[in-house]
Amino acid sequence: MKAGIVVFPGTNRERDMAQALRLTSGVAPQMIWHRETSLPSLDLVVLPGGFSHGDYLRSGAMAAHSPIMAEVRRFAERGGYVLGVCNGFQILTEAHLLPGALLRNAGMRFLSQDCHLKVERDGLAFTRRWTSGAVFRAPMAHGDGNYTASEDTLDRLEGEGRVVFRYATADGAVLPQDRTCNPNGSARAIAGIASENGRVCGLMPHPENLVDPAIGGTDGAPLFTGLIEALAA
Amino acid sequence: MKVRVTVMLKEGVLDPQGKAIGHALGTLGFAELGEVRCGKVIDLDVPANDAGAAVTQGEAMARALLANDVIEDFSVEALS
Amino acid sequence: MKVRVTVMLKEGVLDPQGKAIGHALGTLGFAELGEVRCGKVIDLDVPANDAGAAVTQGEAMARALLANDVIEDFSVEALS
Amino acid sequence: MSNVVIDADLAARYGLTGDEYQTLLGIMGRVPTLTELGIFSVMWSEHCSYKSSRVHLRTLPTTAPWIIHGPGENAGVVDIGDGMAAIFKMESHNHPSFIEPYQGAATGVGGILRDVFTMGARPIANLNALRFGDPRHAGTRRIVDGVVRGIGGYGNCVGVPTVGGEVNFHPAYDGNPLVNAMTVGIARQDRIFLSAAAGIGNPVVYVGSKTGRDGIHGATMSSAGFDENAQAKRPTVQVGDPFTEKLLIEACLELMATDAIVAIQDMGAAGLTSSAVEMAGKGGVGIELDLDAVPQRETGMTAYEMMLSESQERMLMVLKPEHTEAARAIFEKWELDFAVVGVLTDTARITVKHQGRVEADIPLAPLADAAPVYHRPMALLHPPAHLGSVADPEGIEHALLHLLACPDLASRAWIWNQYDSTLGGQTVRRPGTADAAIVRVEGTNRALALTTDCTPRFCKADPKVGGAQAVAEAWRNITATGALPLAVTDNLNFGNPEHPEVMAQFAAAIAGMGDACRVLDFPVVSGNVSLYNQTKHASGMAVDILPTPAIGGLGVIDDVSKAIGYAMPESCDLILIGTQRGDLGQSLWLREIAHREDGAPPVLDLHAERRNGDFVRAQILSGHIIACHDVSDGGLLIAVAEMAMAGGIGATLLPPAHGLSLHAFYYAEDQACYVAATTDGAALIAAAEKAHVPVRRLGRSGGDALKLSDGMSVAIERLRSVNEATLPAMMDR
Ligand SMILES: Nc1ncnc2c1ncn2[C@@H]1O[C@H](COP(=O)(O)OP(=O)(O)O)[C@@H](O)[C@H]1O
Ligand SMILES: [Mg+2]
Repeated sequence: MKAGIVVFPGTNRERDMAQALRLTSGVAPQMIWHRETSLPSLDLVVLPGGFSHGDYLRSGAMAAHSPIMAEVRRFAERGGYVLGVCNGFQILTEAHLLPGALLRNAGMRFLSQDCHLKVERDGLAFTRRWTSGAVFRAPMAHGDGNYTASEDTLDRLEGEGRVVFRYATADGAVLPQDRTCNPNGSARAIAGIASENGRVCGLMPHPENLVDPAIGGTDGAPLFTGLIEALAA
Repeated sequence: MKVRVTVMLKEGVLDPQGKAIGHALGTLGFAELGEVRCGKVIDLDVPANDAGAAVTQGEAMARALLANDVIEDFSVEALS
Repeated sequence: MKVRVTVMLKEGVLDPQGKAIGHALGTLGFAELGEVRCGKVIDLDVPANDAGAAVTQGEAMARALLANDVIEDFSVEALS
Repeated sequence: MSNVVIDADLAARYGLTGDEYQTLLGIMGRVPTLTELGIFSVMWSEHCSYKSSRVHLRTLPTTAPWIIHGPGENAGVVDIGDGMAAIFKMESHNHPSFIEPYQGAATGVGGILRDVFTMGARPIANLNALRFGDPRHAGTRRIVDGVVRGIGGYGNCVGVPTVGGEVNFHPAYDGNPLVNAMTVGIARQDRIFLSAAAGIGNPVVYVGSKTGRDGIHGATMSSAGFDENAQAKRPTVQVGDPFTEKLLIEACLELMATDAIVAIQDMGAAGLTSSAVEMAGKGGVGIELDLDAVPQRETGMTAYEMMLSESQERMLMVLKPEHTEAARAIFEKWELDFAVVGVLTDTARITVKHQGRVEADIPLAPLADAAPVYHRPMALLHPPAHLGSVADPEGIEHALLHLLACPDLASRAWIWNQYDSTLGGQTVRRPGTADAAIVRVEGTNRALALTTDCTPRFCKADPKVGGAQAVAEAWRNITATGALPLAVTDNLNFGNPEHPEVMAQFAAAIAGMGDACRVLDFPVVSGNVSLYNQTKHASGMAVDILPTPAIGGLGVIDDVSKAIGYAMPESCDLILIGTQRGDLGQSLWLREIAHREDGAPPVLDLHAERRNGDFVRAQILSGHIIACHDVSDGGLLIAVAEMAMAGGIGATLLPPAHGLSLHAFYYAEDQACYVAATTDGAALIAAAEKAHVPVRRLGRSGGDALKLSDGMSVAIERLRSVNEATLPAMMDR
């Protein structure tokens, strides 16, 4: 699998993502500077976490206008796989590659803690290693992770099976009103969604930070091993 | 020419910041506040000769970057 | 009554947001922008009968919470 | 400002004494310009010259075979094996954090990061040692909120994980919180960059953010009367820009991979002045600056303002001339300012030009050599005697719940949950899981163990013991993970050094630190002194803070898989290593339960510390100890409770043996003690006896409650709920 990681000024989890991809696939991804105007030949484009342009104005807003994003859009339109994590998810929404927006966390504080994610939609390249209803642990680290969209959009996402991950308790209960279970207050406890064709996926928590038994565990690894499998096929 | 772009969350979009501010003002003893909404202002010095042209430029910038039309509305006014 | 409190960084205080926004607008092709300054607005619905009283309340809230007088200035206006 | 009369009176308003001004006149041979006066006043300020502290600091041990650079560089450099070095330092931002907690703390983090990456290291971890006022005091909540947000806001954005720290509350900090930030970075030993300038004719280059009128020496304020425009030029609070700092880190590291840099130094306190003076002074060369070339954010800045501005996110470098354009290209790629602002000369002077005029022309050697050094008078200290026995007014269970909820022992999760601790993908042990944070060195199997420690109540009672104890606790915390302690950085926070009592505390604390560092082979490689920390009361009375020599410790573990934490494992023997004396003097129990703050701090036997710790570390590395927690704040029972809460597994403890009352046994803060969990208690006890290490069987882990021989049984959930409620209740009500 040939993966590329887009680096914007202020991106800071590109090394984490590279490490996760390297560990799970055995191949180091390429780093792609945001001012590039073409993408190399790739199977997967990743927009990693961080504070692109300081997240000043709105998280991800300025990055969504970087030259490379026109290419990422074209790549997605041709059916390419795109994964956006944390700031990457914010950038995908700002670029309208995914619907909705990420507001300030409901409690107004940055949240750095483990959360549990329930897999709502299996069978995607991103989730093929799980079955629907599976729960896994992932660290979250963000100030603006409060997913919002119009009721229509939310209904459509649910109807089309595009809600990929939800915040949940360790045993899989989804309690949108409960701050210990849905810490940032996201609408319908949504943590991650996908595009219509299921090939563009964004989520707030960081599965890439849980892929190494020496660093806290491997709960996040299935996302990457699944992708590698899917893209090799 | 100076213009001010004001960006507010759309009506109906939950405003966590406004809510937190309302709560904090309540604990400080400011009672009976209605809804509190929080937004941004961006003051820009644009290369225009008259207020109309300046506002048009401000609007273009708001559409291009300063506001996210999924969740936000904006207004632009010429300053001084 | 509705009031709007506008809070801006004092002159001379570094405005990293404004700086980054100006830079981003430049790369989007909006040239020759002067300094860009970014601030916040808070719209409040206060229990007052006239504009004067509403503004006075807004000022009290700005002083108590909404503005940080070490680095920020504020202004208050009655809305509609 | 041309009509300003420069004389001893004005100099006094700039913080120079009459004698210091006379020395200045002697060096200059004429009346200085305003810019020159400003340069002298900042270079000879306490902050830059260490004039009150220097004679004492000199006594600290700073060398060991594994120390590559000790104090004197921007940060300390330690050999961690395989050609790699750890570079680290701690620095205070106390006064700015009182005025503007968010920005004060944020810029503190930014400043210490620059000290570390200026030497060529990629920052891999931040820690913070915080002291706040009484939680009931009106201003405390605002300060805690702003400081924690500021540290998180800067560190999270700049991309460095915040992995540890410490927090205390005490009324002595009501008007003067302490915000000490520590950064640790990693570099290759053959790519370490120093600050001594060299090469006459080499360009002096300014990079980073533009210069504004930020934080210009407070002296301008106190002497503002002479200028009718003073109001407009009032020094402004520094605002941190972590985004720009992130770019600066990446650009500097990219440039450092080439051969372009001769010397580099961050612009910290006293900005351009101190970086230029120190770089040239250390290299024994002259330097000429052309201020017209300095990137400026504001119009109409004077030479004085530019030389003294403390705008953040800036660096000064000396480059090899043939690399200048390649260097410029790197900084332009990262969208940062880059300007050649001067040149190295053979004059041994600093010459500052602005708009065609020479604004300053000072010989460098006398500026450094004649900097004042004070042997300030010291009072005789009278450390209190050890307490005798103290009656227990409340019983063990009540005290346990009370202590776990008290602000000094309550869970810090509310704080660390606002700090990104997993960023970087190398954090093996996060806050609240081990006595030291464990961060792997990327691409290796090796990890660093990091901690900050100080117990101000001990330091107040007996500064010498307190200074030694802070070092010992840092050493112990690293040891309790299995790592080998290598070196410390310090942040010496004290009151007004003109008070003989404070000066005596300072000297005694350093003496104690030095003793501990020597016995534990744990030298000081970097540090920072912050004096004049006082809470000013409305009455006008100023009360000095508790003496607070915060210690930042660094250790290394060669095989990261062997590092352990303190989460209680299931079905283990719990063994106490170390001697339980039961002296409650200055303990948290005494303060919180008996409402007394007296007696001597616990006995500190450094040789026992060393022996016990070396034993514990060996047993961890050989796999015999699988979880370990040192006994510190709150005493033995609190240590066991913290293990139980972290692991979600309870324990049943045996009665104390040797005639100690229950509360003395459980709540004395005895030093050199560890609670170790092992699957084979008998073997561990035998090994300890063989090594002449005091040891006793404490009990067994298991179940979901903490149970004592007197029948007490408290569910872990209960412990957790009282422990975790305090900070959220205080802060998010
Ligand atoms: N300001 C802080 N920032 C981050 N972590 C902190 C802070 N204060 C305390 N911690 C973490 O909380 C835990 C408990 O702190 P403390 O009780 O001081 O530890 P110890 O007594 O073992 O030295 C440690 O993991 C420490 O790193
Ligand atoms: Mg400890």
